[in-house]
Amino acid sequence: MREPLIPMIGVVTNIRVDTPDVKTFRVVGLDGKKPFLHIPGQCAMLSIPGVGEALFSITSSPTEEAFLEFSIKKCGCVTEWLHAMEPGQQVTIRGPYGNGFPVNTDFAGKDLLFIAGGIGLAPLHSVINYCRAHRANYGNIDIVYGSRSKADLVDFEEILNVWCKEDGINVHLTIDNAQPDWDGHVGFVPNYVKELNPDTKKTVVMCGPPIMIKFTLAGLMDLGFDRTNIYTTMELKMKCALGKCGRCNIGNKYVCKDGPVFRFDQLDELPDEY
Amino acid sequence: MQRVKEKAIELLRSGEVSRVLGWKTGEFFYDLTPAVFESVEEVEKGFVFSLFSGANLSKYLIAESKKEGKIAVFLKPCDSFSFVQLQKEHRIKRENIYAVGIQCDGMCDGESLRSAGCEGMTGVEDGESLTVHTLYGDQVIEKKEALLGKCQTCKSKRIVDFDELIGQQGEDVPSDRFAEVAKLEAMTPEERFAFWRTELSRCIRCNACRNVCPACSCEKCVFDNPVSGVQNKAVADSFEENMFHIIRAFHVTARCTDCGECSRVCPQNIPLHLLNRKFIKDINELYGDYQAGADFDSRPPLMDFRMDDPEPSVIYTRGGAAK
Amino acid sequence: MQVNKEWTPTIVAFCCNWCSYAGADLSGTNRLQYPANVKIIRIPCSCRLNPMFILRAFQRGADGVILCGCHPGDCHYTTGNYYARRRMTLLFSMLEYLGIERERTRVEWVSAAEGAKFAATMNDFVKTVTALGENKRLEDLRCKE
Amino acid sequence: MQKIGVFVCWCGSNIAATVDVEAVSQALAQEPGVVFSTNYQYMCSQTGQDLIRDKIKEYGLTGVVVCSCSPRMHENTFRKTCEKAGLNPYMVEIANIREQCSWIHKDKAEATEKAIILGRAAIAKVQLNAPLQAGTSPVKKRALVIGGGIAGIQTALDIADAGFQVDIVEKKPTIGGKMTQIDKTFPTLDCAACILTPKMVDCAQNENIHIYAYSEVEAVKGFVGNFKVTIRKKARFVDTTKCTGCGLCTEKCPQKKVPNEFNLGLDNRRAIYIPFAQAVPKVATIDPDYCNMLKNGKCGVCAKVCGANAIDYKQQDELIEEEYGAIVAATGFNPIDLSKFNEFGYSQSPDVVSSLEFERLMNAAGPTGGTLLRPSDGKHPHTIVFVQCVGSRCDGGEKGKPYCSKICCMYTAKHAMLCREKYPDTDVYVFYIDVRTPGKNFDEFYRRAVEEYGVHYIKGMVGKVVPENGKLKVQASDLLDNRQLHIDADMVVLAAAIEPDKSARPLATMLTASMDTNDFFTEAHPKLRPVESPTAGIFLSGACQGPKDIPETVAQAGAAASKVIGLLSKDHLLCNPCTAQPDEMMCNGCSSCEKVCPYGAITYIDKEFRGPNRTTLLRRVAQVNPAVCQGCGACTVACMSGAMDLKGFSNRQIMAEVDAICK
Amino acid sequence: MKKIAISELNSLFAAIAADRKLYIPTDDSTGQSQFTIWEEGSILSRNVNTVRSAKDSFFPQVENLMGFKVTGKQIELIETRDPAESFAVFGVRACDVRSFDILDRVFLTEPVDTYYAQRRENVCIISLACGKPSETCFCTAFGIDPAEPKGDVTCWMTGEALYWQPNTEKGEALTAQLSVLVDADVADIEQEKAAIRATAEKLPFGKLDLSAFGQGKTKELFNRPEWKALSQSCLGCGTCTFICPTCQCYDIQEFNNGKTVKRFRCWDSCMYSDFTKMSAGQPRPTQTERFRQRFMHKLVYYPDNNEGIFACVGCGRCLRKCPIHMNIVKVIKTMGEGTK
Repeated sequence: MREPLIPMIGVVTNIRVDTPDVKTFRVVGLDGKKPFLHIPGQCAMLSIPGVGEALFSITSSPTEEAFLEFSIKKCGCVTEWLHAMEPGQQVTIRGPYGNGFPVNTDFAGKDLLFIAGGIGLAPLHSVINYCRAHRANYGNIDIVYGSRSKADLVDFEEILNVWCKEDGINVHLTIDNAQPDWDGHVGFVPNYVKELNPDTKKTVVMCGPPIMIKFTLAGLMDLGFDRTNIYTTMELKMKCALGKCGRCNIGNKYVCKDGPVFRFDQLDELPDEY
Repeated sequence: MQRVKEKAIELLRSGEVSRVLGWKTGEFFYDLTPAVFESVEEVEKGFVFSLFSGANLSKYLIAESKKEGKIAVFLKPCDSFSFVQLQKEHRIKRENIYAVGIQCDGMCDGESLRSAGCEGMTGVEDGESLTVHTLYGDQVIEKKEALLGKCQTCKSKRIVDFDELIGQQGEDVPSDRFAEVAKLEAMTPEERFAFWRTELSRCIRCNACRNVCPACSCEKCVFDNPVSGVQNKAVADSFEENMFHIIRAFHVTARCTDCGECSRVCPQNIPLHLLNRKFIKDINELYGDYQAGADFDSRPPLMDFRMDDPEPSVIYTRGGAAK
Repeated sequence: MQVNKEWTPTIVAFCCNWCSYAGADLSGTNRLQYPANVKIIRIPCSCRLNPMFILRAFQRGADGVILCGCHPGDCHYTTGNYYARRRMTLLFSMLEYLGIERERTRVEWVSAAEGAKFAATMNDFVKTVTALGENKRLEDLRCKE
Repeated sequence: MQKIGVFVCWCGSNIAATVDVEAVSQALAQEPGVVFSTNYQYMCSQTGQDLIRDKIKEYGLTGVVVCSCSPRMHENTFRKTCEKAGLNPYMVEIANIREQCSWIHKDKAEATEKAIILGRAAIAKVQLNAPLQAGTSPVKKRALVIGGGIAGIQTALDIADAGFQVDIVEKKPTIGGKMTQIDKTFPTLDCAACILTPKMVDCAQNENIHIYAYSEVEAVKGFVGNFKVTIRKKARFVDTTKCTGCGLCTEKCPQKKVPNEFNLGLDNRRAIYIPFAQAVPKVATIDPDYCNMLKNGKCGVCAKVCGANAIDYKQQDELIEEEYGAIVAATGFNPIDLSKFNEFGYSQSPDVVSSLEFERLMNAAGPTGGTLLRPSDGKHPHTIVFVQCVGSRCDGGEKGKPYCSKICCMYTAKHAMLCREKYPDTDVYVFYIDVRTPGKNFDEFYRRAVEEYGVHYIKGMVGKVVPENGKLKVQASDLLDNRQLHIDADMVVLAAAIEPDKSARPLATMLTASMDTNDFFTEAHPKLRPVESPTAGIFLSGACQGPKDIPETVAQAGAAASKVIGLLSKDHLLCNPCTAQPDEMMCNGCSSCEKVCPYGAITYIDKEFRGPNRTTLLRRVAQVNPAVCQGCGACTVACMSGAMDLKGFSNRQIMAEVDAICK
Repeated sequence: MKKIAISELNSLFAAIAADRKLYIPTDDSTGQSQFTIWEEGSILSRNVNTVRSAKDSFFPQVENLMGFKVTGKQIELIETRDPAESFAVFGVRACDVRSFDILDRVFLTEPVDTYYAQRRENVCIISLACGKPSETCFCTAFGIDPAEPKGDVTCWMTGEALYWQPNTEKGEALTAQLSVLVDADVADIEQEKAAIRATAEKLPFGKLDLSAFGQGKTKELFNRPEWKALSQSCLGCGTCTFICPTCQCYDIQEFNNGKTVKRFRCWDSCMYSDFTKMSAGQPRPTQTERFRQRFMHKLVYYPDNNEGIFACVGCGRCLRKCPIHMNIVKVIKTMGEGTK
């Protein structure tokens, strides 16, 4: 019997600097292959022994066959260490964890509206690229993405050079404050979403800081969206990621196992503790 | 004892205070819970001061005294030492507190009755001796046997600081509270080591001793702080057991009022007070008598020195049985 | 680099920067020998020594811990060693009370001029601790392998 | 995680002979965080420093470990090197593999292993180092000189000449010190008063100098550049602004039996007195121990005769608070108490005198008006025996001092010479252990005493002096001729050892300046910083640092002054960045830290914090004044929660070192 | 049904311990009982229950999960699992036996916790009917029969004999090894059972009304004002959690001794303030939320996910040991009254 708490060893083969505080880490197994298969929205536990273990959402699409990628913002002990390391460093990895997005069921055939703020693009990145890879299965894709400044836009190159250039994908970028080399939209994401006035039939996938989620959700409600059609992904303190250690328990759900992807109508059923 | 409840009602009714910190009735006769009462009705329904009001309420004042309005608190003599010590450390806002001192002849609790041999307890009659009703018949036990450990070696019946007194002011009483420490000191190091291993190995690191201790009221305890270097959640091995209790005792050195709550709440009956008392005894012997919480002005011995203090080597020569 | 040899104790010496560390330097300058298993940690003053550091050292495998500071009255910070003296006295007494060999801990006042005393102290302390053998009563098994 | 460079120094063969430096640099290269590791012959050399600088740039090092000599030696050197390369100087740690490794171990394998461990500890520490910025603090441009003897006077004059304000605190009613009591000075034999009193007058007249005579330092707070000193101006019971120093009161005072300390009790003065004619300030002082008016309210003569109306029996001690940038200790010396030396009969016969008493007996302003007379009978002495090293160079003796008092040989030669010159009919014997005359023109002076003046120098110790029939029977041994001598002397002069003034020890405590076991102030470095105390901003002048003659004292006084001037000429000082810092989130506000802080660097404020559920909490938290904190760390241990930590020696850093050593 | 004379208990224990570790409750120096490894001279405790619950047998307070050796950029995984060995626990009361079912539903659901599973497979549980229940006992409220505990073997103790009834294959296998046991009549213990049940009838909380709790009660109970008063004096210690037979929250921590890193798990308590604390924020900022979580989990969330089974077995340990005497019974009663 394989013990799920025992991780495998992975190697960080590539580290990309995305923004001043976000780096993207490419991880493969010791055999040089992708450590495991996953579905968009799922997470994995990465650790450096002696520093700590933490859960990160997998940024790369399942369609990427060679590796897993994680876009990680520097915000604590483990992430600081990750940011300081160099390619070739081994890490431990276990997963995939969580339910992931219903890309093949609920999302299928739908127009999708992705709303992300800051590092919140990381979990959506995986879904977006999955949908791009299975383009025929989905309708139009709208992406609203905002950040503090241009420099803080994660995956800016890919957005500009790949996503923006594809048919059926509309990317709407915004930054919080005007800056000289930015001719795009300026303003906060919730307001921008309202301005864009999207079709309420779209299925919404949202991720970002709690304050953004709160106001964007209110905006979407105002626009007439249905809570059963809005998805988000949650972040809580986790240790085992197996639904046993009790840490991420909210009501009768374990975020690590039953989430992290929730529809807002599901969240409404949970006690307000997140 | 009824007078205590009446005083609580009177204080609330007169508007002197907006809240009363006292003890609330439980499901049994012995399981009183510290509680804040906000109305006369609540007091009438649930307030009780009895033989089982052993819990030291002073620690709750750290948070409670910082809230709006004045709170009344009932302090037994030993509790009042903690109350004063916390004031010395600027942890409580005295102006928000109305302290009522109550005299005390020693307290019991369910566990102390159980170790006196009662099981299945359903009621008690307080008198010269205690008559305990149990599922298996009545049992009569001497009150002294049923007293909490801390009450058996009561150091003082003096209520150090109060706004009002119920009953008589008492005095420091002679106590042989260091007898147990001296007994240990008289052992050989091997015996002492064996004794403490037996005791400390039962520790489950539930932190009850720490969390109940009025002196252990740090904003963030070193044992909870990942950067402190000693943080640990579990008694992973014998070292951690020792470490936790040594550091804890050291951190309350000269601040511990010997209120005995640590030993009272320890689910494993570890005699933790023997660690604290060792420090108290050493301080008394090496630097002169000092009792934390006994006054407002004295300087804590660890924040003080004399040029002619004994050298640390004194412990090599004092021998096991320190005089 | 592992040198094959018999068991020797690991000794941690905390030395105050102003007197004892300088005293240790002087004993070096004068080429006074003491065993290599004494490793010195420089602290600004003996009063910087937190009891937790001593316990940490024992946890991590030290067999003896010694604190060296300025002579009482000579503290660079005037009063630091007076506080250290009380703290260490009480801590050592507590360790003793717990049945941990009292000889494993020591405080010695060594001035910047007492290079010879420093070396002599270390030689004596190493001898004492060697005689006691390995620290078994305050060890962390997780650190032994 | 730092990018660490490790630089192992050979120190020529000092390290390399007993430590395999290559093995050390290779082993340390394996440590986590180390991206570069090398060894070099002399890291402190320009080439070595360039190597460090280049590698910092090449590898983008964020931390540097130098395995070399003691940090007390070259820590600053390497810090500066790194600073020049753009690295914060506090990202450097030194592993002391010379004084604490290569020099004390003979076994190469053992020493190498230890060097690796010490290197590891430094690496572990530097991992947790944080860049530190030294703050600045302003400098109060005023100096305090404690002691108004020749040392204090010279220091004050030099500082004042440079344009800085300087105050002298002198506990006696007048400045001048010991030198006022001396008759002639060696080796030139010019009159002490003639060369000293002009300086005293200069002091009084210098606009930049303020003299607090008859005053003592009561308390010292603060730190270099910002000392706050409380001075107790003792009550003279005379209004110094009114007193003209006419001296009428000192003639009319009915209390005539007060031992005159200026003449060492060889004569008497009145209860109201001016110590000597050239006193500065020249004002009268009432001795409260003897004044009848002050003792029982029955007298008042002085008030009646005082034309200036200066007498004020109700005068109280006055406490003055003043701020200074620098403090000079110039507390001087005293001859030791000779009453313990029974063998020389000092207590038995008044004709056994100390050299300083002899000095007064020779002085024109002295009790005998300058004629050498025996105190016992006022007769002219014909045979005088000088005993050297009384209390000096005593090994482990309880009575004496272990050190050489340095000045005795020369002043004894002077006394002997003067005796023979003025009274050629006297026989003068000097008993000595060694004659030490290592000064300019000193030996010549001594030889003149022997050769020209015919003083009998005898190597040997006086065993006993017994008063008998008006004579002093001196038993002594002549070591060179190996015989016992018996001399019937009229007078015996004891060259008493000198010791620091008794006020120095409590003063040192106030100043947080260190002292040696003999209560002489310790200098910051015996060779390179002889006039500074290890405590910043405290300087040493004169005999309080060690026995000195006048020229040496004056030289040192000037040196101390120049150090003070250097300090005061700065507008700001860089502070020690290794100061305590509280984590407010963890602070209990319990005041434990404040209680152990020797500098009063910690204060408390009530501060608002965010509580749970959007509430705010007002909490008392500690604040450290980094300009005042000296970084001892006493507070860090007093702090239960660990909220107080010391920058540069943090809990985590020290534990990391412990871990690395015990690994 | 088998039996053995009380005076012969030692030989029974010796026989069981012949090929495995045997844990039995013994009294410690303070008169409380603890499960300890049986050795010659061990004396069976007569206390109703142990201070610590029997969950320690499968879910010890601290357990090494694995180790790592880090060299440069390389990580090497080190297996630290204890070898599987069979063991027996004697004297498990009915409540604790039930607690194993509750823990199983956590640890043995996919993905299976192999550390727990391994011990669970290797254990033989020998339960013991409660001769003399305490006033704090309320297992009957959860439908547990103190006179008929489950387990691989069930035992009853009368004045003279210990009766032994194997229930499972494991139990039968063990019984077969124990020649010291002699045959007994099932009827022999009926009287004992009846006596226990009669006492159980008298237990003050034996019929505790649990109707306010259970599946689907989250909305109803979560925001009730009583939580604040109930949690008011909670010290936030972990006593209740650690002595509770059903509490199973754990933390994963690492210990770095400078050579290897050991990753271990240890009990954790939702009562601790750092349980859910993240650098980004604290979803349960005060003790009220943390207190509520513990009881909601036992009485609502767990039943939600487990067909209405409560995660409390009425062992009464928290009733005895809570430093401030707050406990699940008070919560059940207060909330029950509040929802009426």
